[in-house]
Amino acid sequence: MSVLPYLVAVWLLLIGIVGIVTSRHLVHLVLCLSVAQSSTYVLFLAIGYRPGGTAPIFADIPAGTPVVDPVVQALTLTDVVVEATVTAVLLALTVQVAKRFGTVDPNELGAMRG
Amino acid sequence: MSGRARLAMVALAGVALAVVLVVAVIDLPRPDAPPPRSAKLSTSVALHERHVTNIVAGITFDLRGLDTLGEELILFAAAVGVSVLLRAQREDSTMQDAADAAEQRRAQVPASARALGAALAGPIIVFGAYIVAHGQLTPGGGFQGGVILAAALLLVYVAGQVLALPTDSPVDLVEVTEALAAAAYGLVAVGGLIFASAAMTNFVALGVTGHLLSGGTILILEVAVGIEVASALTLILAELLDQALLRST
Amino acid sequence: MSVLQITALIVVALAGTATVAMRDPVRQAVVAGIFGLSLSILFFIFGAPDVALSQIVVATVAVPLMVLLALAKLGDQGEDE
Amino acid sequence: MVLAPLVVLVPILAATLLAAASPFAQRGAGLVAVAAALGAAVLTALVLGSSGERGVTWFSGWHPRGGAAIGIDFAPGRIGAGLALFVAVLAVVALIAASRLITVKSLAFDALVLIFVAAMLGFAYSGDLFNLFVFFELMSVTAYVLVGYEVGQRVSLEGSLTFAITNSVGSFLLLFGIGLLYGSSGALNLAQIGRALEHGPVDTAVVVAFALIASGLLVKAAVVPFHLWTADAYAVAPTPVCILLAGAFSELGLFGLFRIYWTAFHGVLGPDDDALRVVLVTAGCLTGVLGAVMCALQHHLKRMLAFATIAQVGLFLLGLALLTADGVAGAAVWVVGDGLVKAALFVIVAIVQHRYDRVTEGALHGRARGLWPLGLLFALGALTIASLPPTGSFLGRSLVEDAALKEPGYAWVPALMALVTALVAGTLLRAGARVFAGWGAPAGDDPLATDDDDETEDERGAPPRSRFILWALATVLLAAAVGWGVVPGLIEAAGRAAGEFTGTQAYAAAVLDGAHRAIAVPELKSPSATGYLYAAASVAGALAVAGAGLAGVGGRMPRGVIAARERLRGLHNGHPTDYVAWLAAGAAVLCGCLALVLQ
Repeated sequence: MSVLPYLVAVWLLLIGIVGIVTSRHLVHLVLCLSVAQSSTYVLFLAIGYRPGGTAPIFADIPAGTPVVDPVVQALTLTDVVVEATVTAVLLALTVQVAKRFGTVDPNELGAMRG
Repeated sequence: MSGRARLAMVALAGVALAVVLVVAVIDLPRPDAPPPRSAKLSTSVALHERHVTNIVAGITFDLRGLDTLGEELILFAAAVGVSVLLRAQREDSTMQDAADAAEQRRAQVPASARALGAALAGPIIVFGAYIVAHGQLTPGGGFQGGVILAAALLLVYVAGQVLALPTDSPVDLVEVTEALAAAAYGLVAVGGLIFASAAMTNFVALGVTGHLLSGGTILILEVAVGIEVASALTLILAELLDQALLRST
Repeated sequence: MSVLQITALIVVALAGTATVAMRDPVRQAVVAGIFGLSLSILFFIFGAPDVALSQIVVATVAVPLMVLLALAKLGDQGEDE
Repeated sequence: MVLAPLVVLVPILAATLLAAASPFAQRGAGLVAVAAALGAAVLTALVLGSSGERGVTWFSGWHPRGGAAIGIDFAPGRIGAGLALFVAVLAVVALIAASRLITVKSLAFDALVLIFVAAMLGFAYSGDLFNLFVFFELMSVTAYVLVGYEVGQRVSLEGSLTFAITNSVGSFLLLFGIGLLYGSSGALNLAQIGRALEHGPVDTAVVVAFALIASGLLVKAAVVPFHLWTADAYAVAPTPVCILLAGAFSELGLFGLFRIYWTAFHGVLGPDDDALRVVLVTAGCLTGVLGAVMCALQHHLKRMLAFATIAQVGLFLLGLALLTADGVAGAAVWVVGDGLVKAALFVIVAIVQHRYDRVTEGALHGRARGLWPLGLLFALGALTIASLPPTGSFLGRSLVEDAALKEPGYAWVPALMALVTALVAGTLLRAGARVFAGWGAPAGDDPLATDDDDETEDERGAPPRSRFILWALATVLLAAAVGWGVVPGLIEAAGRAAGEFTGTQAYAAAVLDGAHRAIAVPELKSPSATGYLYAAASVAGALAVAGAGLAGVGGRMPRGVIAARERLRGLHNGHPTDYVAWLAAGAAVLCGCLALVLQ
């Protein structure tokens, strides 16, 4: 069962990408992107997890207690913020596209092509 | 590409990727493997040499402080970017329309709701500030507290307390605050270069592990990040909100 | 691995799938919030309270607000797609 | 080494302070941005001067303990430091051009450009895998906004949105790869990863991690089939942003990939590098050929330059994919020479566009006769792309040719490169002859080309005094591109830098132990007779292509060719969903191929 977290991470990445490709609405597409990105959180935390390890906070546990890997948590924190900001920029672009060109369907984009 | 062709392609690619990725993750070390040496070192350095009890905060704001600087700048760039992307449009429609709509909206919000918003905002701000300031000790910190602060500010905004002011000045104020908070992080990094040996090195007394004023520059950075996150998110939400208000005219 | 962890993982996988499958953006925003919450519970269980707190504030405050405001902006256009 | 962190911090502080001042909108604050970029350029030059084997800086002073890193380091080496200097110089050029080209420029624009530049500089310096990702994201987010800066244009918004969606997916793949790599090696520092993997088995997790990291970075570098977003974004970005995007952004993707390869993966994948070489060289060929063909089909001048960029990226990839120090040296010289030419060409197109409000070949036909000196500059730029001796492009290309000829089985590479450059340069010459001289039949009707109503508002109607600076900029850039090829001692310096770049063990020793190890410096020769021969073939080919284009050969194609052409163009249809599907397919193929050949 110890591969389950990894499998969930792979699943979220793939289902997110499938969602993006089949999306018919830009807001839906943006949320699918965030699903795909959340796969990396699960992957990182699964890699850092140690059975029996506690959270790496020594406020109420003695020094030397086995803890889970704190480095991946710091990485995941950064990743969470990045996701929120990319979402913000994409939504702003979506709002502008919808306002100016009256479409939220990604398949109607492509004024310049070929 | 037609929808069906695209679906077929992504299905094929997905199956292939799934196989490869599953084989790859099965190869990864199992959780009973000993933790990496760098991780163990980071834990003991953060606890004993940086005097923080929340190891993640120690790593985020010191050992890997450069990542966090980058992260703050991503937030900063996104906030500036969102206002660049949305403002051009706001200038198209007259500001007066927006102000009128806001005024109208304010009138629609029942007085009791406004009072509730104002009453709730205070405690939420205190709570957010608490989370920001204790990041080096317990879970939480600048980012989490900053989002809570932004929510409180938005509550004030929606409750109609701020809309009585001229429309652009609060947004300008938030913009300036946001930029200065981002600058503060950079200045702390430069401070390390001036007052200590290397960029980002702590140059403030470390304090006693477990006390509120411990961790040296980490507390300063937590506060800078808290302000940065709160103002950046407020800015983003305010720009989107203005857009939403414009529609109702 | 405990039953709690396995359950949380399965809930996350299902909620993620539901987020993708939900085609109506307003409902999807709600489901995405639930997905985000389920992730934060998972992070708590996996010993990452800091990440869990971040995930809570992002998934329940920041992203839903942004999405709903954007959708309010898109108005009727979004509804009938 | 206190300088390297300042290189990143100076533009960051300038950007945040500019943004803080923006509500008060002081005039002349744009000069602050140029000054900050100049400051960064001077600092990068100092870093390059002092960067040798000991050029490693640890943030917060956390030096590694017992070979395990706890902090983040800047360890640019000469290649990274040189690339950073080049980026900073392009940033100065871009900001000067911006002050003349963008009339409704706000301080936010300057602030965003400075952040963008700081991110590129940090990316060139960083020696930590996750930190590379952070700078990569920072670069991307600012680039999305800068591409969409002219929100009034449909094409700008769409280009920006497509760019953002595809690159986000690319960055997830990159991050997933980083996760797998941390799982297998327990390290984030590149040197430490290299040491951890070195003696281990080539297991699937490592190979797939490499493939995912490569996919993520190749999206940025615009390599087939990850390139689809590129032309949509580059063709619509404001010209100053184009200078940075086409000159350095894509190239940084390649730099990142090969830096990661040489520091982290060479130890474990090195014994199988024949197989890896085949895969990467194939990608480079496809990119070069497809980019050149698509370039030849364009009538929109900026889109033409965007596809020219893609084609050149394919050729740089060819050089780097040889996985030898010789190839690295050649590509490094070539990237700089080519970036300077590209910048000059973008400036020239901007001058024309700004004067006549048009940007397609057909609409501009013969209109720019009055600007004939500019036409001569444009032709010189096109010929430089065809590697006219003694330009920097010629020197770089002949070094790559020599590197390819040294590898058994790659003797055909020089011919392919000559073909690609001839096609790209010939297309540019054709366009230049039509626009600046009115020669040949007018460009055929192109149903897919954007119409001329799509002119960029913000680049319209700048004050007349602006022109002198832009002309001067174009001239200086071209002179630099030509002069780059005759810089004394450049070949030796490039060889030493490349030897250092590919010296996996020496890098690890310098970063983790602070120790100095000798590196193997490749022996590079000045261009030989063969090099001149290939260059002559390229130039002749370019002239032939231009002549054929002007004579209207393109209009009388057999039906099958036309169908194939339309199919090819149809792939670049501007739908982000299609692009992501191609991206996923490309990643699957890359992962699958590498997993099969490297086991």
